[in-house]
Amino acid sequence: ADEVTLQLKWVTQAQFAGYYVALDKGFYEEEGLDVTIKPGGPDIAPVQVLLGGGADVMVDWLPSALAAREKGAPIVNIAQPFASSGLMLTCLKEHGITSPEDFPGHTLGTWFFGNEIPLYTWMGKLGIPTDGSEGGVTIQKINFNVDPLLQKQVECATTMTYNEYWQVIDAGLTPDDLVVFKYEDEGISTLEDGLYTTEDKLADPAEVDKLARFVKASMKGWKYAEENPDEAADIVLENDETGAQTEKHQRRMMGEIAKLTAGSNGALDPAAYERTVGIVMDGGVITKEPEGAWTHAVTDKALN
Amino acid sequence: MTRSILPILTVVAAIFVLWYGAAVWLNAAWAHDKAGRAGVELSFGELVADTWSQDKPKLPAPHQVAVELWDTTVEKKITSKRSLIYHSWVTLSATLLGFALGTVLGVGLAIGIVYNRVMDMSVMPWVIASQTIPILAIAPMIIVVLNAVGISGLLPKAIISMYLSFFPVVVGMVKGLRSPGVMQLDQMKTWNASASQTFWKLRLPSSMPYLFTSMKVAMAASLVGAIVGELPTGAVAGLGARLLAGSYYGQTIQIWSALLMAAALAAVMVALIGAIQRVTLKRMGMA
Amino acid sequence: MSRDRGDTGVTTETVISAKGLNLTFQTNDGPVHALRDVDLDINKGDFVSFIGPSGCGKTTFLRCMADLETPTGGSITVNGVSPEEARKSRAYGYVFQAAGLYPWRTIGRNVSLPLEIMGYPKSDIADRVQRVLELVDLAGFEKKFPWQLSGGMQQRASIARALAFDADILLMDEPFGALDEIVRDHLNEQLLKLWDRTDKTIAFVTHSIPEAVYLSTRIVVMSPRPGRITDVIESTLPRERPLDIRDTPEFLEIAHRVREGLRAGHAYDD
Amino acid sequence: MSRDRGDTGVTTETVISAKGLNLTFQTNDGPVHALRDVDLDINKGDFVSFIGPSGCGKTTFLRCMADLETPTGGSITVNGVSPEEARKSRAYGYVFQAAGLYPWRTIGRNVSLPLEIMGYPKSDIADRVQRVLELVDLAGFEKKFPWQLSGGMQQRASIARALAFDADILLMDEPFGALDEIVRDHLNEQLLKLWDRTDKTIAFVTHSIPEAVYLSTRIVVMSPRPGRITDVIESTLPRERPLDIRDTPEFLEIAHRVREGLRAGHAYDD
Amino acid sequence: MGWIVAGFAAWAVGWWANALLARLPKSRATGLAVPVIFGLTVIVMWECFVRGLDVSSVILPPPSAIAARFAASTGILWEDFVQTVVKGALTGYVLGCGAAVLMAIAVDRFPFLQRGLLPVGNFVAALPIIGMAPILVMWFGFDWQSKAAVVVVMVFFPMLVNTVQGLQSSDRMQRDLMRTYASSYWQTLFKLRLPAAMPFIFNGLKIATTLALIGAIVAEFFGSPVRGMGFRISTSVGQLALDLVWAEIVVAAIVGSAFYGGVALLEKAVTFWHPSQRGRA
Ligand SMILES: Nc1ncnc2c1ncn2[C@@H]1O[C@H](COP(=O)(O)OP(=O)(O)OP(=O)(O)O)[C@@H](O)[C@H]1O
Ligand SMILES: Nc1ncnc2c1ncn2[C@@H]1O[C@H](COP(=O)(O)OP(=O)(O)OP(=O)(O)O)[C@@H](O)[C@H]1O
Ligand SMILES: Cc1ncc(C[n+]2csc(CCO)c2C)c(N)n1
Ligand SMILES: [Mg+2]
Ligand SMILES: [Mg+2]
Repeated sequence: ADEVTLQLKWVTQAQFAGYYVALDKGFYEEEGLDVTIKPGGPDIAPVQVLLGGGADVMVDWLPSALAAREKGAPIVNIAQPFASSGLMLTCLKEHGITSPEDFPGHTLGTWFFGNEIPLYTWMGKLGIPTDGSEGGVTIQKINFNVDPLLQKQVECATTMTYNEYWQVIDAGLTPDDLVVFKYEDEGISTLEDGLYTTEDKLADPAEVDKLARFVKASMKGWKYAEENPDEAADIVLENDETGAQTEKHQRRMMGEIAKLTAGSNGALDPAAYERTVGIVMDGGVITKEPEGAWTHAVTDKALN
Repeated sequence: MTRSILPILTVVAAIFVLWYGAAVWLNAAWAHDKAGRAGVELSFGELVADTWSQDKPKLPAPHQVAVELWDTTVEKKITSKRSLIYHSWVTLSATLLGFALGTVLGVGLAIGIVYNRVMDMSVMPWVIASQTIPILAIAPMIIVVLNAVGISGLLPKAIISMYLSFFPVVVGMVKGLRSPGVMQLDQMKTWNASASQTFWKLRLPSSMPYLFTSMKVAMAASLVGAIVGELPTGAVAGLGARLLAGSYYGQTIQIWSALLMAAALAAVMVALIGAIQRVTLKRMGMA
Repeated sequence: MSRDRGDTGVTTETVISAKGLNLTFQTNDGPVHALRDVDLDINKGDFVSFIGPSGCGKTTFLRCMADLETPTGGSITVNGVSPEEARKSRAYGYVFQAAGLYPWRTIGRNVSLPLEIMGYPKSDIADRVQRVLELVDLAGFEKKFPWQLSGGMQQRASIARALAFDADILLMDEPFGALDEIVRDHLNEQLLKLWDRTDKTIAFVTHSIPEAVYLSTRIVVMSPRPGRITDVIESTLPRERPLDIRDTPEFLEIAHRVREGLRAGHAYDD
Repeated sequence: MSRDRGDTGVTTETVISAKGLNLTFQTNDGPVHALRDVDLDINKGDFVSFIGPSGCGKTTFLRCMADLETPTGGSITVNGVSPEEARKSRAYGYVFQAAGLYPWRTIGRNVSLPLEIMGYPKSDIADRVQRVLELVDLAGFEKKFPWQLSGGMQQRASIARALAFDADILLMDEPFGALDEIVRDHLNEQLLKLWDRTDKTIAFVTHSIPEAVYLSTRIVVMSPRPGRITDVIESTLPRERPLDIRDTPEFLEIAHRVREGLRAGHAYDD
Repeated sequence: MGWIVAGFAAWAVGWWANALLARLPKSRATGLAVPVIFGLTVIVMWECFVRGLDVSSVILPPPSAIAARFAASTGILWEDFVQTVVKGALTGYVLGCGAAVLMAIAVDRFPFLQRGLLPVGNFVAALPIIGMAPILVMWFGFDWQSKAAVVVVMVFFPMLVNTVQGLQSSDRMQRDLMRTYASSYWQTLFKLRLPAAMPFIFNGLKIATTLALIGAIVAEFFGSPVRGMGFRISTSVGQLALDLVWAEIVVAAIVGSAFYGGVALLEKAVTFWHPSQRGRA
């Protein structure tokens, strides 16, 4: 069988259920693939792993992939299982923030590592300075959890609909205590988890064929997961080597993830791509229109 | 040994008292918040009870950690991914390998520095510089590069572990190997002892106190290295992965239990070195 | 000038030869001139004692012979070659002024150390250690650590260590300083016997005038700061020396000369 | 038994009193019986010398007096109290067998160390350091570090250190071992003068029979393993002792007695 | 290919030059030149191999790119330096080393503590920094205070172990001498035990210099204001701005070496009497 290694952007969780389902249900095997899934983490830049030869395909967000491409990394989007964005900013109501106009003078926490790009873009659009000057917001780099919000070190924090938001709820707060701003609703959503590979792989027809089979099986996994969320969550749990995930949390996460993958057959939506590029360029993260950052070559092959 | 029991218990008891107190202090804000939202007043008793039993406390109470430790060690099969013993073993194996590599490298470099002029003059500044590179920043790169050349599993972690642990050994051993007095070196000279004889019969024995002290520090450092090395391997298994996963989900109790486990590992290892030190120095008539 | 060995008629060879030797130490408050213009020849089989006030440079001179100190002027040869080459060929045994035993080795293993280093066979080592420890009256203390011995016992262990191997030249820096008179007499006799038997060349630092006179074929008197040789006294005593030779007028006469030479180097007027 | 001081008629008080003293060291290969049943009284103003073969327990006995070793049997008092209390009241100065100077202090500051500890005023300290360094002939070496001095000079510095402060009791363990005869004579005289002037009580270990006889009011002869006192010899020499008293028959007679006592403790048959 | 050959050539030249220099009598100039040549050789080889093997700059940038970035970003680098080194690392170093020495003295003074506190203290100090850092950031906030706290925790153990060992390192006779003076505990401490402990204490201080720097940087990975070396490194890796990452690492290396060198100079001045320093002027 052909070997394929997939580098995830984050630790094993329902966010990546489709791949684990495809593996567990033998979808990859059916396509003649031997797939290895490498979990990620806060200190892993999947691009480095990809370029270093440690993986054939990686999961990444489009903004950071574009930034990497402009830095000279020859990476290309070959599929986009996530149709919509799960990114949002969550504030405690008690701080008196009800709309984006209320941000000035407050402290916003965000993850960095590429995840700050949408926030900076948004602030830029709102015309709110982030450099600590008068009438601006203070931005803090926070670790990948919601403690700073709960402990009031920040007043708003970046969260995902499927993960951190529920951690806030689990901590004992009710949706009434919170104000959330979904990037999707603010019209500044960017494309999240997509599949990427390198240019030279795409130049080789044999590789393209292999990738097509991979994407095909993965999408089959995603659709299976959407239909059987609880089973998918259990498969994820089985594959979690840290033994740290809980069933309750993963099942709920799978439910939210299903909303984001719904409506994608795996092929990148060029309109959503253009929107993302626009937002990222407005944010100043990239300076020139990217070229060849995506292809339908693989999905065309996979979906027919 | 038995003489130590009472003092240790006293100190531990003192720590527990402080700990419980700190738990009340640090977790009170959240308890008040919660009560505020529910619209109730907390009596002191209720406050204490709440701060010692929160799900995601800022500082978990000792018994919460103890329960978690019990659940994840005794109650789970050691082959289970939820067993802390399994994760400890994963980390420990990398630690021990890294420590062994680090000690060998450290002693080797120290010997080079003491015996070779070129090395003495050129290596030390760069060894020092190497230690100022934040390992967490380059650990992923190391892992990636090693992965690319086909090395994965235990070794990359052990290498990061070695990277942190060789330094205390170099510093200590350079000093230790240079600690023999002028007269002792002169004696060796009069017997026209070869460099290796001077090393085995004089420099090495005189450096023993330094070696053991350095090894204790190195052991603690290698454990840190192994944990650091676990983070960019994708948080797969090991105490580092537990810490990380605990941190993403705000599971402070899980973090603390992994932390205490790691500390216990380090303490046991350091104590082991201490025991070897006592026996060796006693046999050498130096204790 | 050299003493003829009774059995041979030929002039004996020079073993150690210093010419215009100078040595200056650089210290934090200025240079210290430890040796000035020292000339001396020591012949094979000689027993030369060095005597002089404390700090006059005796140890320094011995260290120069042993290649432990590099002279800042003049030249010195040992067996016709540089001290370094002589050292490399393991030409001498050195007894330091302080015992300098290794605290992590037992007495037995301290004594065997140079033998191990010089690669003596195992069985031979045990024999030799036994023999020299008996010589210095320390049999039975092999297993003790140095700090479990008295000062004098440590000093004797260090003498044993230097005698354990076969060096042609013995450099001894106040080896008997910490010993009582009886042991000292005993060891003096043993040393003379050893010297007579093995034809070693011995350079010996001491503070005891009778000891110097009793042991030596020549006595070198030094004066302090900067250390110079002020007198070289040839002994007229016979080679065979029972202990009571020390009461003979000849002995007392030599001792008197040494004492005079020594006193000249001191500033006390008593 | 005690020596009457010329000026007073009263019996003098006992300063150090040992009764049935025993000391056994536990070592890796069995116990070592270092002192057995030692009885001795030392009176105020006495100058007591200890002489005996190497390893017989002289140092150990001195260490017991100084509360550096705890006897395993019997009792010892100093100034009527336990050695510990005496030590705490800074009753004595101790000169160790090895110099034991601190390598990080200059000679001057090594000598001033006990004075600093005992809280002498600053100006006084400088004076005293100067005076004792002159006494041992080391003036001018204040600024040197110990490793820059010869063995004998280090030993003298350590003597100076013990003399710098006013202790009533001086415990000296072979203080003059590493010194040449002239310096030794000089220091012997100085020590006697000091003793005469200050009425100190001195316990003095030496290996030199003439030195013991010249200095002491009493000579204690010890024998080895287990260390016992075999003889206590009262000196009949006058308090006033010029150096040439050493040639008087009386002196030689005492020296002879000591030598006989000493020889009895040795196993050599020569 | 040419680049790779050039890399090996640089190595050969560097080695030859150093071997030559090391044979010259030791002086300030050679003492400086040898490590510099060594370093230059490494850098030239790095440049040659990165170019020769065509390594992607998102994996390892060549030194020339790092230098260019360094020159272009001095403002940022300085700001980060002040935040991380001056505020975080130095404060933590002083507090941590000070606390460890005091603790070591206490432990040494009271056998009760020695038997009770030392094992427990060892245990607490062995808590791995990676786990402690998020917790300390949680307790002490995002700014430099939490970084200093991490440094304190990090340098404490090596300092404690070394100081305790050092305080026990005076020899028998030296201690006996103090006893005969009925020297008080404090006098013995200040006049004998601490001076005798200095070689060990400096051992600890030297190891702690690099630990302090690593600690302050690593702690910033777990939450920080938007400046600081650790912040910059972690965010730039995410942005694949590896040239900036390496520029920060260069700053860390220079600062760390200077810090270590300063402590080593101090050591030389304080422990000049120790055999390891003597004769190596
Ligand atoms: N710390 C110790 N442990 C074990 N044995 C010891 C210790 N110190 C001394 N001894 C033993 O006690 C005996 C007496 O030693 P001590 O040092 O008192 O002798 P000494 O009379 O001073 O000899 P010297 O004249 O050689 O200095 C010796 O046999 C020695 O081996
Ligand atoms: N390493 C050194 N550095 C500086 N000066 C030194 C050093 N070694 C010795 N000296 C000085 O050199 C002089 C001669 O010292 P040396 O040790 O040779 O004397 P010595 O004759 O052996 O005296 P002693 O009989 O006291 O042992 C002394 O004044 C001493 O201070
Ligand atoms: C390297 C890296 N780490 C974290 C995120 C942000 N993020 C995306 S999904 C997820 C899991 C929890 O919701 C997190 C934290 C990222 N984009 N890249
Ligand atoms: Mg000498
Ligand atoms: Mg003694």
